[in-house]
Amino acid sequence: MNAKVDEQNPDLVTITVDGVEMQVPKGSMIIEATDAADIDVPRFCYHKKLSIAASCRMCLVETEIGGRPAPKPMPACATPVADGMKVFTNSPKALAAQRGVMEFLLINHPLDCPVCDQGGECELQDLAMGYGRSVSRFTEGKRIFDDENLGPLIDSEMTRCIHCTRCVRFLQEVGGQKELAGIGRGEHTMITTYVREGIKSELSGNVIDLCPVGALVSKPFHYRARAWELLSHAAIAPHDSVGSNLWLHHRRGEVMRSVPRENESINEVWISDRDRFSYTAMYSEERLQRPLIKRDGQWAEVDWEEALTFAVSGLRRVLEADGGEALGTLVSPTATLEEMHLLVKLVRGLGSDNIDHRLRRGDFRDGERAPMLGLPIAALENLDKALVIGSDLRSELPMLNHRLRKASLKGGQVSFLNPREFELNFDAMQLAAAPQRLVRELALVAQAVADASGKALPDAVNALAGGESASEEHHVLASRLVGGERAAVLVGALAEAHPDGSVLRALAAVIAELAGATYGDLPSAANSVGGWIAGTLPRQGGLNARAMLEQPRKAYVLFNVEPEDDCWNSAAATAAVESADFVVALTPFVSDRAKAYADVLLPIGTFGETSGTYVNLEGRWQSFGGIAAPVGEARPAWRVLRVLGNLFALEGFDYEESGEVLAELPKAALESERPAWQDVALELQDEGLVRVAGAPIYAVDALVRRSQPLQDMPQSAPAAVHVGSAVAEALGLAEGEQARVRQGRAEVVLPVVVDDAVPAGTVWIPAALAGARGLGAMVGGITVERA
Amino acid sequence: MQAIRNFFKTFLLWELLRGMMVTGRYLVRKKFTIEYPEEKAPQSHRFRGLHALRRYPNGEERCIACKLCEAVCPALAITIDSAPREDGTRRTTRYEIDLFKCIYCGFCEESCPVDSIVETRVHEYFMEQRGDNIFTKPQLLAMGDKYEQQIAADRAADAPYR
Amino acid sequence: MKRESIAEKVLTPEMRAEIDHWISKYPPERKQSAVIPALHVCQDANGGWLAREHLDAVAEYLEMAPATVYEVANFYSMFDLEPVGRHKVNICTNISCMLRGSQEIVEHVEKKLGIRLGETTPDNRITLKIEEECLAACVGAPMMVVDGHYYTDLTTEKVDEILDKLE
Amino acid sequence: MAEFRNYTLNFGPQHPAAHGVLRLVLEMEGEVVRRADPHVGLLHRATEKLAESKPFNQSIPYMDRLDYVSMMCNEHAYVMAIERLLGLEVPIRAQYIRVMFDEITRILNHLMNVGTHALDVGAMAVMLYMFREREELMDVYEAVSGARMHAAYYRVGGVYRDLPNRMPQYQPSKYRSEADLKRLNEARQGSLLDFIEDFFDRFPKLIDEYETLLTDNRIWKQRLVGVGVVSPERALQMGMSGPMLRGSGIEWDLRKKQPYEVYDRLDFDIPVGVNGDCYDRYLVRINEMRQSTRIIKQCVQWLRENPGPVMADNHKVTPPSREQMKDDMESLIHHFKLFTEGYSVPPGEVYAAIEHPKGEFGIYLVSDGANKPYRVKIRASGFAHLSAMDEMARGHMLADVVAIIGTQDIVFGEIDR
Repeated sequence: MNAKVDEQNPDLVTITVDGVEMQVPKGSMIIEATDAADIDVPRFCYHKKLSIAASCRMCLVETEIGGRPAPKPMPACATPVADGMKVFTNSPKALAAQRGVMEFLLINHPLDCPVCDQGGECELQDLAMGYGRSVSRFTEGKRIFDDENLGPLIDSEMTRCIHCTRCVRFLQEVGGQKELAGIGRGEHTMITTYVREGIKSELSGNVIDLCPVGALVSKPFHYRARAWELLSHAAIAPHDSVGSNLWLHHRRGEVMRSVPRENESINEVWISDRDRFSYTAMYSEERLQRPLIKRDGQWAEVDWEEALTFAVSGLRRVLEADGGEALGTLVSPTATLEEMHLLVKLVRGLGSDNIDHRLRRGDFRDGERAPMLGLPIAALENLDKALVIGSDLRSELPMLNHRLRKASLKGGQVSFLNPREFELNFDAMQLAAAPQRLVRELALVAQAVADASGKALPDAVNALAGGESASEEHHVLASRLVGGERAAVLVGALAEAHPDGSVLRALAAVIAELAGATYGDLPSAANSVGGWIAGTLPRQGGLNARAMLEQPRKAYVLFNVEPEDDCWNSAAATAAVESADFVVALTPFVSDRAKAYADVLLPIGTFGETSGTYVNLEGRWQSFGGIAAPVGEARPAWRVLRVLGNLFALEGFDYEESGEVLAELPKAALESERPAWQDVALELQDEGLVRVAGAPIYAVDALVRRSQPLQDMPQSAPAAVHVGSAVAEALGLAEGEQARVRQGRAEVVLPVVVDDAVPAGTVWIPAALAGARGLGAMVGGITVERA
Repeated sequence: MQAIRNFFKTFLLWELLRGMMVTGRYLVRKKFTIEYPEEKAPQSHRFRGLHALRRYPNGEERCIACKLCEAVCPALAITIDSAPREDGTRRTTRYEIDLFKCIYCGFCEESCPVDSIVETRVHEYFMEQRGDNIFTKPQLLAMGDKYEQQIAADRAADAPYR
Repeated sequence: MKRESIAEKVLTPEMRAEIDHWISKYPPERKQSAVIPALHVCQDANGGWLAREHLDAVAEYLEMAPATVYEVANFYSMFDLEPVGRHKVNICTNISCMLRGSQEIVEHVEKKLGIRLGETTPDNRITLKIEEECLAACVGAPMMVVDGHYYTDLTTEKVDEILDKLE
Repeated sequence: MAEFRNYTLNFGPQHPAAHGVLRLVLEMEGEVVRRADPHVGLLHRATEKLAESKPFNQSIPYMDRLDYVSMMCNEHAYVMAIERLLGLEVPIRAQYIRVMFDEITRILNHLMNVGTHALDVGAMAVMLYMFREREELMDVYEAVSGARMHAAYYRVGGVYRDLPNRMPQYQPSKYRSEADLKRLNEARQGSLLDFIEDFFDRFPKLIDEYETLLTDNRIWKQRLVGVGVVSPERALQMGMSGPMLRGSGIEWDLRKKQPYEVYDRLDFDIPVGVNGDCYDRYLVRINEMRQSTRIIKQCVQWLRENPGPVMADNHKVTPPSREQMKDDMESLIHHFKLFTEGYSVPPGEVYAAIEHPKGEFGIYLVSDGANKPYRVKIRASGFAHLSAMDEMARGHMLADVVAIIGTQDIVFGEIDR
C-alpha cells in the first residue's frame, strides 16, 4: 500500500502482512487490508458489500501481536487489525489451516462439476486448486438435500451449498427481506425459503453472482454455456434511467447472459433482475425476423430494399397530400441518443415537428425542462431526509430504491407521497391520497414544510390547498424533510403521468426550496434524459406525444413503440394509429396488434445488438457497442434511419458508424433546473373515482414484456382492478369478482383485487399489461361496476 | 597388397555385386508387403481414429454436455450446444466435430469424465461432399452403437494405465 | 398494505402477556432476544409442537423476519415442528453416555415401545426424540430427559419404571 | 560474340526432390549453381502464436507437427521447458521412457532421411528397406500412444501412459497361412518392451545391409564425397548442430555436453566425421543409429527391472487418474480445471534444448504467470541448416543440390513452423 508511513494519523494503524509494512484504517479487518494491497487471501463468505459472517473459515491466517503469536489461526475477515500486528497469509500454518478447511468444505460437496453451471467460474474449484489437497481422503457417504423451486429466475442445487450464507445476508441486507434462511445445524444446515414460495426480491438475481459455488444458478442460463466460451462486452442496462453498467456475455453472436459491471457511482456491484434477465427477450418468438409490408391488406415478407421503398413512398404520399403536419412520430425513450438524433433529423427534414419521446407523460404545460436527478446517484445514500412524490420507486428504479434504502438504514428519513401505498423494503413514511387530491395534499405538505422551516408560503400555493390546513400527518412528513443537512425532493413517474404533473413538479420545487432540499426528477426510461439532448421534442410548435394521439394524424412513424402499451392513453393511441392512413413501425418485435395498425414493419436491432449512447438521470453519457448479431435480418436502427434519410434524399445522412452521429450532438452537460412556478388550471377535477396507473416493474418496455422468466415472476400479475375495501364495499365488489371499468368510451372487464393500500376515490389498474390495453389515460376519471 | 585388392574390387564391381546380393536375397524371400485392404496391419487398442459418442448399457447417452472436450480441444474442432432436456438433465442439443480441424490428439477422450467421447479404431473413412466433414451427434452416437463392443474392450484393456 | 395480523389470530392474550414478560427483560430495541422464550410459550400452549403459524406469529409479534424465526426453531432440538406425543423422551447418545451403554437403553426402549428414534407411539403417548447433542449430565451417564426432567444412571429396569409411569 | 546469361531456375516448391515445400531459386551458370536462394514460409502455421493462445498442455500435439519425422523429440523440448519453469520433477521411469522414445525417434528420422536421400540420389532399394523398419518402429509409436506419427505422448510431468504389456498382432486373413501369421506375430507375443528388444536385436544387422548397399557403393560415393563441404569453423559460424556439425568433425552433442533426463547414466558414443562433406554426414547418421540402438537396449533393460509411476504425482499440474477422478471430489475438481483452464506456470523464462535427430531443437518459453505461455520461440535446427544452402551449393552442379538438400535433412514443418 502506501510506502510512506504516516506516524501522525491517529486513524491509521501499522501492520505487517507477509513482511510488508502497511498502514490501514483502525477497526478495519485484516482481509480489507490485504485486499487493498492485492494480497490474495482465499474466502467464500466474505463480501465487501455484505456483513461479516466468518462462517466459511477459508480466510484463516496466522497472526502475531506484540511478538506473541496467536494460539490458533484467525479468520482474516473477522479479525480487526491492531497496531504492530503481524499477519502471515501463506505461512505453513496458515496454508495448513486453509487446506484443512478446504478439505472439510469438499467432503459434502457432490461430484457435480461436469454438470454444474458454475464449473469453470466456481470459487470452490479455484480455491480447491489453489489451496486444497490434490486427492481426497474422505470415503464416507455425502449428505444430500432436496432442491427447492426458488422461482423462475434462480435454480437451486442445495447439495452443492457450502453455507457461506452470502445469499441469506444479501436478501436481508440489500434485498430488504430475509427470504432465505439457514435452517438446521451442523452438516444438515440447509439454505431454504422454508415457506417454499420462491424468492421475490427485484434484486434477487444478484445471489447468483454471490454464490461462490453452483448452489444458486441462473435458471434462464441453466446448462446453456460455459464461462470459458463466453466473450464479455460492456453494456448499459436499457430499462431504467439509472443506466446500470453490465457485462453482456455472448457466444457466437448470441447473448447468453447479463451480469453486473462494477461501478461504485452507479450500480455498485449489483443489478436489478430486470436488467439481468431481459436479454431473454432478444430471442423471443415475437422477434421480427424480416421486413414486413402490408400490400392490399395482406402481409408479405420482403427484402429491406422493397420495404424501405414502400415506407418512403407511403410517407411521401401523405406528406405530399397533407404536409408535415399530418405526420406524427413517437420515439421510445429507450432509443439511443444516436437513433433519436437521426429521427429528429429525418422528421424535421420531412417538414414535420410532431415528434416526442415522453410517451407516458400526462402534462406538458411546464415546457422545456429536462428531467434530472440533480445530484449524483451515490449521494442518495447519504441523504438525511428525502421526500419522494408520485413514484413506485422499487419498480421504477430498483437501484435508486436501494440507495434510498441505504440512506434509511443509516438513519435517514424517507417519506413517500403517492396515489397509493406500495410495499417498501425499508422503513419510510407513506402518505397516500387519491390522484385528484394529490395537488391539494402536496400544497398542504408545502404548508407544513413552510411552518416547520419558518418561511412564508407563496399565496398561489396556499390557494391550491383549497382552504384546508395541514394535518398532523403533514406536519410529521414535513418534520421528516426539514432540517436535514442533505435533503432531496424527488418526483417520479406517477407524478409524470398525472394530468397536473406540472403543478405537482412546481409544488415539489417550492417544497424543496422551503426545506433547503435538492429538487430531482426521476425519469423512468433509459434515455428519457437523452431525448432532451437529441431534441425528440416538438420544439417548433409541433404536437407533443399526448396531443398527436388525441388529435389523430394521417401517418405515424413509431420507433420501438407499442402505442397500446407504451402510451399515456392506450385507448387514444390505439385509435389514432388504427385510423391513420400509413404507419411505419421500426420495431424489434411483431405482434398481431402491430399487424393491425402498421403498414410497414422494419426489424431493428434491440438491446445488445446496436451501438449507441444513453444519458442517465444524472446526465452521465454512457456509450456502448453493438455486441450480438441482430436476429434474422434485423439491422441496427441507426443504419435503417440513415438509409431512410438517403431514400428521402435528405442532406447529411452519410454516416459510416454510429460514432459519427454522436459527434454531431452537443456534448455540453445538461443543467438540472428547478421547475418554475406557473399558474395553471387543474385538469383533473373528477369528483368520482380516478384511475391511476404505473407500468409494473416487468412491463415497462417492449423488451421486458417479452422476457418470459420475468413474466413468470409474482410481480407480473395480470391486470386487475385494485380498490380499497371501502370502495369495494360501496360498489358491491368482492375480491376475485369481475368488474367492468370504463374510461370515456374505453371499456374492459378485469378481476377485482381488494387492497387497502389504495386510498378512497382511487382505482389502481396497472398500465402496459395485456388486460389494461384499450383503457384511457393512466391518470384519469373512471367508472367501475360489477360485470 | 591392399591397393591391389582395392584395384580388383573396383575392377570387378565388387561392392555393387555385394549390394545386389542383398537385394537378390530379398527377391527370393517371403514378401513383407501387406495385402491392404483385405489384410491389415496390427492395430493398437490405444489407436486414435474416428470419434464416437457412447451410451450406457441401458441406452442412455453418456454425454452430459460438460464441455470439457470442447474446452480442451487444441484445434477447436468440437462445437457443443447444451440445454436442459425435458427430464431436467444436462444434455447436448448439438455435438459436432469438424473432422478437417481435428488433429486426433485424443485430448477429448482424456478429458471426458463419463467416457462418452472416445476415439475408435476406425481410420478408413472419406467425405464425398462439402459439409460431410462435420460429424454430427447422431452420426457420433451411431458410431458408438456400432463399435461399442470393441470400444468397451479397448478401454477395459487400457484401464490400468489411465 | 394492510394484512391480517397473524399474531392477533394465533397468540391468545395470556400467551401475549407471557411473551411480554420475557420481552421486558431485554432492552426495547432488542425485542427479538425473546424469541426462544416466545417459542416455548407457543409450544407449551400447542401441545408440545410448533406449526408454521406460530413461527409467523412470533415473528410478527417480535418484529423479526419470519425466516429468522424459522432458523431458530429449526436449530434447537427442543423445538418440535411436527406433532408429538404427550411425553417427549430424549435419550442421550453422546459420547459419555454411549461409552456407558446408552445404545442398549435406546434399543431397549425402542423394543419396548415398538417405535424407532424420532417416532411417536400410536397411542400418542410418547415421542422418542432424536437427540443430537450432549445434555450436559455426563456425570450420571447414561441419562435421559423426559419432559424436561433429568434421569441419570439409567438401567433398563429403571427406564421401564420411568416410562411405565408416563400417562 | 555470344552473350552468356545466368539462368534462374525455380527448384520447387512442387519438385519431387525438394523436400516438403522448399522453394529454391537457383541461379545457374550452365549446369553450375552460382547462387542458391531458399525461400521459406510456405508451410507457416503460426505454431508459436497458436501456442501463446492456448493453455500449456494443449500445444503438445502441435509440437508433433513441427518436425513431423521426429515427433516425440519436439514434444520433449516443449514439455521440458515447462517442467523447468515449474520446477517439476519427472519420475525416473518416465525419463527412461522418454530417452528410449527419443532414440527410437532418432532412428525413425535417420531411416527416413538416409532412405530418401538415397532415393533422391538414385538408390531405390535402401529406401524400401528402411521404410520397412520404420513401419515397425511406428507400430511401437502406435502401441504406446495410439498414433503412428503424431503421438502427443509426452506430458508435462512424465508421459501419458505406461508402456503396454502386449503388442497388437496381425489378424488372420485369407492371404496368410497359419504358419505365416505365426511368423509375423512371433515378435509380438510379449510386451512392448519385448518387441522393442527383439527389433533392436535384429537392427544392427539391418544397418549392415544398408551399409552394404550404400557405404562402399561407387555411385553413392561419387555423388556424396566432396559435395557440400562445410569446414568446422563455418559450421559453428552458421549455427549448425547435430549431424551437420558432427559431420564436420566437431564433437558436440547435448546428450553429452548438457545431459538431460537420464543420458548421463547411459553408455554411448558420439560419432564424428572428418571431411564435413555429405558422405561423412551420412556415415555419422548411420553410426548414430548404431549408438541409439545401444541406448535403447540399456533403457529396455532398465525399464524391465524398474516398474513405477510415469507421471509426476502433483495434481496441480498433472491430471489425476481416471479412477480417482470418478470418485473423489478433489481429483474431479483438479481434472476439471486442468482440462479447461490448465495450470499456471510461475513467471520466468527458460530455454530448453534437446539433441534432436536434426540438431539442437530448443524451446524458449516466457511465462507471465498465466495459464498460457507469454511467448514461445521454437529454435529449429533445420532453419540454420537451410540458410547454409547457398554456401554449400555454390559452385556445385545442379544434381548436387539434391544431394545437399538430402544431407541437410530438411523438414519444413519445423523450419516454417
